Amino acid sequence: MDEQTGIQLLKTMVRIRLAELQLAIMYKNGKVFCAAHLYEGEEAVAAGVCAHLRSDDCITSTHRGHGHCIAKGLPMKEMIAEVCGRKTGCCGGKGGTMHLFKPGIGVMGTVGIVGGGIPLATGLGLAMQMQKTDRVAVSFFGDGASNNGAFHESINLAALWKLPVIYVCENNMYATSVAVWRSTSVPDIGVRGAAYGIPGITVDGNRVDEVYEAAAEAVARARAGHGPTLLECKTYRIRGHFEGDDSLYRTREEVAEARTRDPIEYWKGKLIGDGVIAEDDFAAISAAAEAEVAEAAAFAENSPFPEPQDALALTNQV
Amino acid sequence: MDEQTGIQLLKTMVRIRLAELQLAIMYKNGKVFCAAHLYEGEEAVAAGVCAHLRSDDCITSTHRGHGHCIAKGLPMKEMIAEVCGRKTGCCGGKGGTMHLFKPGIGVMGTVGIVGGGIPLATGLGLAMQMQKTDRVAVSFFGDGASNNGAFHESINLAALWKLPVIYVCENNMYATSVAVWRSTSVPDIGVRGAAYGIPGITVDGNRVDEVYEAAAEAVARARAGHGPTLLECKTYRIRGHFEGDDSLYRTREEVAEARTRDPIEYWKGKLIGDGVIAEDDFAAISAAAEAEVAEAAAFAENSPFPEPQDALALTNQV
Amino acid sequence: MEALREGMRQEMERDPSVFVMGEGVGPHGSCFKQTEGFTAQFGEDRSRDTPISELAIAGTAAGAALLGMRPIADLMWIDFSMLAMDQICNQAAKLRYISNGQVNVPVVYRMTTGRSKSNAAHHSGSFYSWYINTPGLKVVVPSTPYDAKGLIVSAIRDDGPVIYLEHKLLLNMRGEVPEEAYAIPLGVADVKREGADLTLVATGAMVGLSLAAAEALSKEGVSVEVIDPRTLMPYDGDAILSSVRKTGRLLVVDEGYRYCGFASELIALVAENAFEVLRQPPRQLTPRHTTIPFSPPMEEFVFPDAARIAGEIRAMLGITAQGESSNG
Amino acid sequence: MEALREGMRQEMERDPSVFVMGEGVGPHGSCFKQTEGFTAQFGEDRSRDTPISELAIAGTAAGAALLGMRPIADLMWIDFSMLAMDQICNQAAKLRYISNGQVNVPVVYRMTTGRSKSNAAHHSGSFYSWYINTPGLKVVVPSTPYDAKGLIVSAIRDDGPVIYLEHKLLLNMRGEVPEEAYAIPLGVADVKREGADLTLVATGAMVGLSLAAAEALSKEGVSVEVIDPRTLMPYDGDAILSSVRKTGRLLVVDEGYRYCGFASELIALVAENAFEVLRQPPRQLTPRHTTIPFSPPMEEFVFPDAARIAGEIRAMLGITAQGESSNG
Ligand SMILES: Cc1ncc(C[n+]2csc(CCOP(=O)(O)OP(=O)(O)O)c2C)c(N)n1
Ligand SMILES: Cc1ncc(C[n+]2csc(CCOP(=O)(O)OP(=O)(O)O)c2C)c(N)n1
Ligand SMILES: [Mg+2]
Ligand SMILES: [Mg+2]
Repeated sequence: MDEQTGIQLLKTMVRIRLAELQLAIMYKNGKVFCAAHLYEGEEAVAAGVCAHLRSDDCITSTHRGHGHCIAKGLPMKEMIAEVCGRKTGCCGGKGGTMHLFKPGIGVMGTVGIVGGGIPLATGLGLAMQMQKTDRVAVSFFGDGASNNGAFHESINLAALWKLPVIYVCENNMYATSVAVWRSTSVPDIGVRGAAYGIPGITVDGNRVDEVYEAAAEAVARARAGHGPTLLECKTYRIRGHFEGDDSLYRTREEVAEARTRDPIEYWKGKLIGDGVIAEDDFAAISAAAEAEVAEAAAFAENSPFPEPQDALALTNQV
Repeated sequence: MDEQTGIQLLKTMVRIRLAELQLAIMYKNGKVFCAAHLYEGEEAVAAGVCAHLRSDDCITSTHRGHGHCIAKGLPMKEMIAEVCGRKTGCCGGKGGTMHLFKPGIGVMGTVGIVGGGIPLATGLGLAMQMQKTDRVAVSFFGDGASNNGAFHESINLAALWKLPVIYVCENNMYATSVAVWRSTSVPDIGVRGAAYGIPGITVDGNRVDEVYEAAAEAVARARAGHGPTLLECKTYRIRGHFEGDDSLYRTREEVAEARTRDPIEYWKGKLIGDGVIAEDDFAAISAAAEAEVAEAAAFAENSPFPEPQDALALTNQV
Repeated sequence: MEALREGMRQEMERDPSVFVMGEGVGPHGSCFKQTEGFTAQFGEDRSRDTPISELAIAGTAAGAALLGMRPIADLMWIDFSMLAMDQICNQAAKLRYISNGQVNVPVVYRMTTGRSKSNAAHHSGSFYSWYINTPGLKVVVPSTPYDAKGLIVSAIRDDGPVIYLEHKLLLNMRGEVPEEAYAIPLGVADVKREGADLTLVATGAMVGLSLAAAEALSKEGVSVEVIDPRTLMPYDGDAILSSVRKTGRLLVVDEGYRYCGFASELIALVAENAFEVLRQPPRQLTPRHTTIPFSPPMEEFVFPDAARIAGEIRAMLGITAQGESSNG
Repeated sequence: MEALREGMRQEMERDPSVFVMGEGVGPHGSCFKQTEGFTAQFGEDRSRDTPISELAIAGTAAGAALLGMRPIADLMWIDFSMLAMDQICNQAAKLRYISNGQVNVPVVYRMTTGRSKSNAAHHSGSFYSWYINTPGLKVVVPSTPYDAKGLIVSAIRDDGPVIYLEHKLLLNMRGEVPEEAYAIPLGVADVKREGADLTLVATGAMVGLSLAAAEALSKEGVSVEVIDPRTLMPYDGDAILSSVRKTGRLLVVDEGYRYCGFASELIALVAENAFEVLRQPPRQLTPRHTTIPFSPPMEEFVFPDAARIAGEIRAMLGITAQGESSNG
């Protein structure tokens, strides 16, 4: 990975982090009024994978999808406005935090149903293949989703048809209050690739360089027509399942320990250690991101809500 | 395996075979008037597995379930009468060929929905475990079913909870007209056990001794509380998917070749070669089975149909 | 069924983004040969066998539709589509709306519906009311070969998800079908027989039985109008209401169950919107409310037939005391 | 919700075969704390966290029920139950019938239903009409804490599968609840308010809104009878019909969609069976027929509220010209 890429990854992670922290504040002050599932501590996954994607590549994502969308290029204003239910949001307020779309840049939807985006991404890959392009599709989903039938059926299909899809399992150790060992019969979800005859790889999802390298290979494989890859990124869900979740099902110590493995700290340390950036550069990156977030939040807050009757546009029938 | 067991296995296979051939005739002459999915050539699986089961152990089965039911002890009369829609059938004519029940001896249902019996068997195992028994549950299903979400979700759950369930995948090379390589991304479905951290074993399902030995271990494991096993038995669907299926999607040569690996011929040859039985004994076994089948068929044909209004019994409401 | 096949074939010839996928649709040409010859003509790429993975079939088809493909996904029996409800009703149906119109979802979900002969509990479903209930879906069920072809063409050309139901008892029906492609607009009912005394709305296999009953009654001097909505969502309420305004009487015969079914829906429609013209209570005839039994005598008892339909009409018109009572 | 919890707890104390399973029902005590403390009291064996495997949860629960356990399976949101339809509607619902009564299936499927605040397209479902449509299932939805407890007790004791719906907006409702266990029989409606001019049938969260509307209208001299069926299948048709025989007018307010929904069902019931006593067309008020939007102004617009209910009643009674038009 070259230096510019390294810096870019850091920027993406910082932008995601600050956007999420902003949404946490807006949740507290009531500007965000819905269950919000934040991505703090998992930024390396979105950043490391999406760094390989062109704007005509596509992703599907989850209830915890803000980070993926930002990494894929969704303008922060449109995202925050949507989460705030404004007319200027990327779905005009119809979707909300769990339903973000921007097809022009390949954001083909975050999905509120766990596992629901996996078959859709498989279909995107099918279209890409049938249309004889070298585009790829990425499905982001959690450890919890890997126990759903949608995972099994989709990956089997993609493996059979050698579809250009990368299945990225973000194992953040929890599915709501349920620890991964309570729901998942294997310690490494990556081993499940073998059940479909495809590569199944497990990496440290808090190390963006590991994610980046593994994703490079998976994306190249897919573009070359060699089929799908299952990529498990082990990370940790720092915040509660949603804002307001009391997290009583785990200890403070466990969370504190996980914080010591912060992906941004890690990568910042690495880049500084390698002499790629200086502390100052990091401060500048943070400041730029902060400004972007502030602007986006202000844009959202100053945007109008939709009209009630807008609900009836696009009902498509009757 | 002792000699008696060997003979018992042969008897069971012959009984299944002759019952199925009888149903094929009854299909031709209109006594069986529904889509009938016959089990010819796969008898070693049912026989080898069920030989380890007590009558308080339970099975769930599939659309191709006659063989499993016979092996589990369902009286042939009650089975054939049910397939012929008679009041004397094991479900009084309400179920039919794809819905056979006899809970008293552990036949907890053949299921018309592919994969549908897998979660149910998992639940049977859960009850057995919670009730602190050493009973076990067996789910029979096909290669096709192994690509359904029900398979994945159920086995993951059983593995997590160490349920006493044996998942028996009958890989007969086809799911309707679809060859297994067109639907299943791995050559050996047994490898999928590793996706759940449980033993996954592949055996020659036309060799009843192999099935028997593998099932012995799986059942013992389950009874001892060590959890589930995935057991793939490779066999071949000699007949069409259902009676009347033209089988144009495969060559006659392929079927002829498969017939040379007939499980009954194999086991008969083995027992004779080992001096356990003589040709005469086999003739006697066949004759007994033939008599049983003839009696069962006559019973079925002489049994009354249900009354129309019987349809309304057990609707349970309104 | 040949009409359906021809409709699909012509659309596939016209538009390279149209393709079929499902269990056995490939070389074998589907369970009821609906896609026979497609692999030879269009290749395996556009005629795809799938695993028995209904959820993934439905979702993959929807996903491909998002990028401009026009998949026809065969789920075989409607019964099996229960495994795909999430991808059909939570995803495909909603994507256009929640994305604020940024995507279309031009997918057709084909499935057989209805009873056949002793198909029993897992192969006799008619629960299309679930699809009717779901905003974002269209639902069609043809009752003639002519309609089968015209409706599949419209379903394929539609930019939203369409549930296309094939009644198993009608797959071998014969009838006049033009050779060229033609589209029957979705949402338009067809008056299969004109009449003055009673409006009989029937769907799928019930249309033929209803026409037979109407024919029998015509000999008793009763004039029954038989309407086939063809599209069950969005259905042609105007056509039904104006017929009832003419006849003053409504009977709905449908193979879905009564409770929250399509027959109840139409009765509610008429009760709410044409109450004052009704000369007597509207009625429905639907299967008795039970899981479908296997054995013929019980199965026959559960489903409406031409005699029961005729009996119901006689009872409504007070023609004879014999009229059987409705189910329920 | 404490009432529900207490009902479950008392049944678990009474009968060792009762247990709960679902995503997060274990140590955490469920999404809305419905099973808080159960792990401590009953152990992890009887209070089981599960993976996100709705199909397997539903099927495993049904399978365990076949051997005499009485599982309460929590599917969280009704929306997620779309993934479990096959095991609920094809298996659990049918097992008793197809086995000719050789097995019972005493399982309760709990799930939240209805809107909350900006839960959007995948978390606002009310498609219980699908369950009502399915022979072999019972469906209950309480509207008060008293009913919540009495109905869960009956649901647990019932020998067939019961869908127990919890409305998200009612989870924090307070009300009188006896401490001891009591069972409200399934299939019995409750007259929540007596009245003479109009029968208003309402379900779930619509009951409270309807009572508010009735209260407002009582000041305008209108006497509205509010009936809560509580059990939606089998529903108490007699109670509804006798109320309509008294008032001559029917309005149904339900949170399910209109088309093939429960409101249409009741209108059909009354149109078919009490036509002659109806003084005017029956009416329904249901959500506008669209995927549920996220943003508050749109979401509010989609759902009935007390003002719209009152407006509908006024319009029916011709009290003022202001009456808003119904959805659709
Ligand atoms: C099919 C389905 N079941 C349950 C839920 C409720 N739910 C929302 S998020 C979640 C946990 C998801 O866990 P995971 O896949 O690991 O993603 P994470 O939240 O950890 O990012 C659950 C159970 C849902 N939305 N969809
Ligand atoms: C969920 C579902 N999908 C499709 C079908 C139609 N169907 C019946 S049997 C069958 C093939 C099953 O193949 P397999 O599991 O290998 O069993 P086999 O018939 O080979 O014994 C199919 C597709 C069904 N019954 N259920
Ligand atoms: Mg997780
Ligand atoms: Mg097979």
